[in-house]
Amino acid sequence: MNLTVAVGEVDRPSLPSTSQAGPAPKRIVVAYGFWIFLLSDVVMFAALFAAYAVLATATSGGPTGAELFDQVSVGIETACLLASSYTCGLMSLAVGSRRRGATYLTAALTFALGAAFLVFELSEFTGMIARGATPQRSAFLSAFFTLVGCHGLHVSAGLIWLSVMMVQVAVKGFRPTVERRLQCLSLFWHALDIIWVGLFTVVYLMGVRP
Amino acid sequence: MNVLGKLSWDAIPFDQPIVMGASAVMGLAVLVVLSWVTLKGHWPYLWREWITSVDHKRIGVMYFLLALVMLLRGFSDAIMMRGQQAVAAGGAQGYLPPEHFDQIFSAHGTIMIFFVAMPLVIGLMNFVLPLQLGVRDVAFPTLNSVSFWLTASGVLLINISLVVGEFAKTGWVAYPPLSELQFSPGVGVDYYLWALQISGIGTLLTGINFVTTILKMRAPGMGYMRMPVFCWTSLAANLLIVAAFPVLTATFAMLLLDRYLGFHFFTVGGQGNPMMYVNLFWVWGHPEVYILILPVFGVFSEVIATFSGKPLFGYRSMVAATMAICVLSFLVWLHHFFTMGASADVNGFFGVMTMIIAVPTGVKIFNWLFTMWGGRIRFTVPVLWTIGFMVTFVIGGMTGVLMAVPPADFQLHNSLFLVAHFHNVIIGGTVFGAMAGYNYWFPKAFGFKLDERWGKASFWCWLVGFYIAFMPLYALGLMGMTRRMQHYDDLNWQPWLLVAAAGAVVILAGIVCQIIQLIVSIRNREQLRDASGDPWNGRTLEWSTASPPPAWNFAILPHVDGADAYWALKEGKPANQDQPARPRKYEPIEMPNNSATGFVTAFFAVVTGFALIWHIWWMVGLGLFGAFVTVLLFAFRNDEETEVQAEQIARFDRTHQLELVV
Amino acid sequence: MEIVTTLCSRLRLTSWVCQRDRVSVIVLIGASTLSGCAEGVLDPKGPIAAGERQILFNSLGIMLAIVIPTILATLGVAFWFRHSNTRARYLPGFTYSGRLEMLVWSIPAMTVLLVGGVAWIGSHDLDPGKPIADTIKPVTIQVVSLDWKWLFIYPDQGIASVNQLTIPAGTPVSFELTSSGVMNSFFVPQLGGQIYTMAGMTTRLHLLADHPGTYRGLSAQFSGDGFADMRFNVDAVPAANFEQWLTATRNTGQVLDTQAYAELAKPSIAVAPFSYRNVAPNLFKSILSTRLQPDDQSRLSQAVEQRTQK
Amino acid sequence: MTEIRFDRAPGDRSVLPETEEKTSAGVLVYTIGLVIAATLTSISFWVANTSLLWAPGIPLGLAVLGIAQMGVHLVFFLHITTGPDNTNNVLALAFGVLIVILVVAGSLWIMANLNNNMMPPLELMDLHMQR
Ligand code: HEA
Ligand code: HEA
Ligand code: CUA
Ligand SMILES: [Cu+2]
Repeated sequence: MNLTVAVGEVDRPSLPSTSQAGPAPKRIVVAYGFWIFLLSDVVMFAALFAAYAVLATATSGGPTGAELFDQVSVGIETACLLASSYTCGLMSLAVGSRRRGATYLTAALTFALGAAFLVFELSEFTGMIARGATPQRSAFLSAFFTLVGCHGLHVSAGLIWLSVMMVQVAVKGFRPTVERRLQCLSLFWHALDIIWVGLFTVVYLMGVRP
Repeated sequence: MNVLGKLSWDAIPFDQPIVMGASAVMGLAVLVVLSWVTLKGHWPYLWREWITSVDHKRIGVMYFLLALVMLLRGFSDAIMMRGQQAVAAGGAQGYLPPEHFDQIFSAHGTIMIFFVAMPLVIGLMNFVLPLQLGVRDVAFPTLNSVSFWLTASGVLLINISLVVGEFAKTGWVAYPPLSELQFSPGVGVDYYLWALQISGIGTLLTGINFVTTILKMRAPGMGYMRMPVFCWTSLAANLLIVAAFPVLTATFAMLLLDRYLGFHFFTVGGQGNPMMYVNLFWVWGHPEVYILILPVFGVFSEVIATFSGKPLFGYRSMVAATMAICVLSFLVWLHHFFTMGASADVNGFFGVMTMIIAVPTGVKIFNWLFTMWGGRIRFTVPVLWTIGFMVTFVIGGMTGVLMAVPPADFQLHNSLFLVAHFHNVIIGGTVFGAMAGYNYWFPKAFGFKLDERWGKASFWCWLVGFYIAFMPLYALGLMGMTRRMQHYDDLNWQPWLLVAAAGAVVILAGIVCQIIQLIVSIRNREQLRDASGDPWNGRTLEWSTASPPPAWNFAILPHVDGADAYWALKEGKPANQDQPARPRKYEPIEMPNNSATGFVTAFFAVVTGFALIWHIWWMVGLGLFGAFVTVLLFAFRNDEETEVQAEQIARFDRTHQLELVV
Repeated sequence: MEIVTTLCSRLRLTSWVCQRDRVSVIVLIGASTLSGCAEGVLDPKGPIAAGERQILFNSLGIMLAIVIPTILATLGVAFWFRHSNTRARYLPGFTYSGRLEMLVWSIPAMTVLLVGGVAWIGSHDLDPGKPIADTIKPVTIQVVSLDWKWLFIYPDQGIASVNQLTIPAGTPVSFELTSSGVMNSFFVPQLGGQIYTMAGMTTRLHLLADHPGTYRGLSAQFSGDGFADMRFNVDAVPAANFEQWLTATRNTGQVLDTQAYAELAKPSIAVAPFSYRNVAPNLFKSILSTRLQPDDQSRLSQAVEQRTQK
Repeated sequence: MTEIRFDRAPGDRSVLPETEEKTSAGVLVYTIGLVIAATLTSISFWVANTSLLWAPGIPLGLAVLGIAQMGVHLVFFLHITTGPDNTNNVLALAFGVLIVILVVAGSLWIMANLNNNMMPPLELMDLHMQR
């Protein structure tokens, strides 16, 4: 489903196939490289997911997921992240049309939503730890904190990156390097959202079922 | 709280003469080199041309050098083990106490896999890929330098462990619970983990870089089915890096959390599950062995076609086989733990999947055979390595398949038969391939060939030495001798182990020949000089440019019309070399600037790693902060590229009249 | 020369060339340069080990049938098509042949089909968890790998021994195995394949010694400093002698209760074999439960101390 | 050879970002994506907490919903299409997904099998668990 048909119907056979076109422009090379990085990151999460799934019942007599997880706070976290993905998309549109003001605004929104997500996640963690559900308590909790925490770390990294990029936009303007980095950043942010979908489905929603 | 964390004078093993002696020798060597460089005033040159270089050719050479340095370490470990097992029979304890012996085999395995074999293949790919693809550099040159320096950081950490503290005593696989804090309270496992985490990031970045390079940066006209086979096998290997290394990173991260923060992933208590580590380790581990072998499959393909004087037989089959191995390698990992107690169905399934890999591998062997058929084979040094490989590797592969039969593996697992198998495929495959590639591409890198006589001598010593050193291990395995034995009581084993030790000495002779070959070749470089840029009558694009190639590789990007582009061109226009080159239009080329980012990042990586190992928390903070600032500075620098003037390019081209107009 | 002769006599090369089975004979001759003395899998003393050897040699035979020709062809082709051989025809255009491609894929595929079949059937037939079909009721033995010795508990007889395993010859033995801490691998090459021992988990293995004799047992999975000394002898004795041994054991030694076990579990190297006259019931189960306990910090630090002190 | 065409960069909405400045069309795409994703998320949360559905089927249902939502994100936020200029991106993605499936499914299968074969029986666990 291609909603935005970009280039009009070109007579394809007259063009050399894309695989023979020679070295691709920098923009494509950079984005593609980052794409590959994201895939590797997803594989890393896959390993953590596998570990979590194996250890999900290894509670060692400690609290279980059903006892710990709070659907409301997860719902809010999810909403924040989803909305931030949307504002991030708007940001790349703003960058595409070189509108500084819109870029700053959408970036700020994205940052705020991401930060809100982190605040909720942290308060969830501290709440659990206060109840004795520390990562040291059982293999299940180790796996839980690592998997969810790793996603949280990625989000934090994304926030730092976002701030740096806004400084770069301010200092350097929309030059090709900056645009390429912004493009990668938005890829990163959307990918984090996709991972979160897996996370709340597997950890929180499946995890509360007895 | 101690400012230096766990670090104190006790960490330095003054009481162990062997360790202290070895480190003293190493320290001395380093000191001599450093002061020589300083006295001769080579620092500016080194800094400008090598340390901060982002040129893929330079980085490739540095990877190779790194591997050679680590070879010395890995080989002295091997000799020590061979010596120990040759004498520690019956009641004898040998000269290495268990604490020391255990560190040696762990360090040997770790170093050989991560810091010899990996840098060898990555170095080759670095040097060759852009040249074969007909482009000016890899996709991300600065990142490439970061990758290299992170690998070097891992190397540095692992060597520091020799003097300060200890190395892991867990084997190169570091299975928990043995590698957990409870059973390995020392810093050894931490050295292992941090060295591999840091270099692992470097390797992952290399994988990303090369995948992007191969898929997005090819000379105009070079469609996928026109890429040289080395590029295909490298693509497969790097896809494996990208897909497998993150799993290792995650697994080690979990073990680190267990060790540092008391988590319970793999511990005995808290319902941790060590089997999960074993499982995940081999999810990475099996693809890893194909990361080591696939690139050299490419080397052999290039060598055999070139020296047979014909194109590779069954190109499409080769590509299909390569990609098949790439995917299948993710379906077999359980064969490393058939004896952990899975049911017959699971064992059977993974056994059969493992064997299926023998099919594409066999296809490769047969295609090389048919490439030689009808050829005019010149028995140069690379060809000798290739034939040595074909003969040796099929034996190693066969014993691999034998262990893929679960009931047979119940007997052979963790025996010296297994040790023989993997040295058989790694030495007979990866190392032989690296040697073939080294002899094959050396003239491209330095403009003169390597001496043939010493090269052949080295080959024969290696080949014979290999068989003497490792065939006895097959026998010992069948006799029930297991691996990692510091001593043993069965005197029947000793003769075989003596033979094996002798074999290692013959290999040593091979290495010595190799070093002599290098020295002799440098001495006689004027006689060995190759001015044509194409000493072997090659087929692929790297032979169409000067040796050594200019920083920009190709003044004008070649245009490719089919597979074996350069060969076809030479066939088509035999007189070309005599004709004055067609007037060429030169355009300025954008080249990436040198960058200290890699070196500086690596510096902070070492600081952070060392601080983490010794629990020096303030230093951890400092290191991380430094690395972060480095990245920021890099992000904000303004001049990323410089233009090489058309005039300069033209001047170079005029002095090296050889680039055929492709 | 002297070395060679001594070697040969040491290896008793002849002793195993006279095997029943044809395939093995061929393979053995091929492998005779590789393998020697009759100790490990080459000299099985029970049906499991014998089955494993047979599978090993059959698979090897199947593969050698293709690997040896491949090696010879490699050398032959390389030699014949050498540059200096003017009689060899130069065929630079010989780069593809559909028929050969077909052959090249199907030869290894057929081989793998065969060996794969062997592997699949073999792993079911010789599954370590599968009881040995026999009319005699098996003896159950519980195995615990400790730092760095082996504890063998005979739950039905109520005795235990360390670094010494005595079993009745001709009776199947059903092992239940676990570990007190790190992984090990229980391995008696002449009786059959190995199986890992892991804390908090039970693995299973079934072995049978056909004839009385003493066989080497060891750990095949590296477990730390004392690993090389984790050896034990397996004495397979006639059934009558086994009863005698039981009686004798019941009359000597200590009682293995929780306290004695804690003492035994402390790391030690090269422990001479000894036995316990009585074993606390459910000891094996309580050893198994370590995994379920949340880590007790004091227990942990104690273990660390012991490991470092050693 | 007049014009050279390249693959599209991952995340790009078109090959030539400069020529296509229809921001409104872009906003529309993101908005549609947001609406669908939000709907799917809500359904997931509902499914997990309702008692109207057949319980054993719920994990499966959640998995399907999750996968669907990932697809929606890929299409609407990351602009992955089946167009010929996207082949390389999709191939890379497919390889990644394949590996993820192999690793996760393989590990779960292996670990379930191992655990099955050698975990102590349940009564024992109860015996020693300090509840
Ligand atoms: C790349 C992998 C590699 C290589 C090359 C080697 C090479 C050698 N290994 Fe290695 N070995 C391992 C990987 C490797 N090993 C691993 C993974 C283990 C398991 C560790 C564990 O138990 O945890 C092991 C274990 C191991 C043991 C322990 C066996 C036991 O457990 O009881 C022994 C015993 O002697 C041994 C011996 C040797 C010897 C004699 C060589 C030498 O014959 C070979 C000498 C090789 C070199 C010196 C390096 C190669 C040289 C080059 C690449 C030169 C390139 C030069 C130019 C181009 C100029 N090895
Ligand atoms: C370069 C590295 C490399 C390569 C290429 C291979 C290749 C193979 N390996 Fe090996 N392996 C290792 C490195 C490697 N291995 C290491 C390091 C370990 C041990 C790690 C440790 O425990 O420390 C190991 C361990 C190992 C085990 C685990 C044993 C155990 O722990 O008990 C097994 C079991 O199946 C195995 C099998 C195979 C197979 C089937 C292949 C196949 O890919 C081989 C295919 C090739 C051929 C078969 C030959 C050519 C084919 C023909 C001529 C066609 C016709 C032939 C037939 C159809 C049979 N390997
Ligand atoms: Cu091993 Cu459960
Ligand atoms: Cu493997």
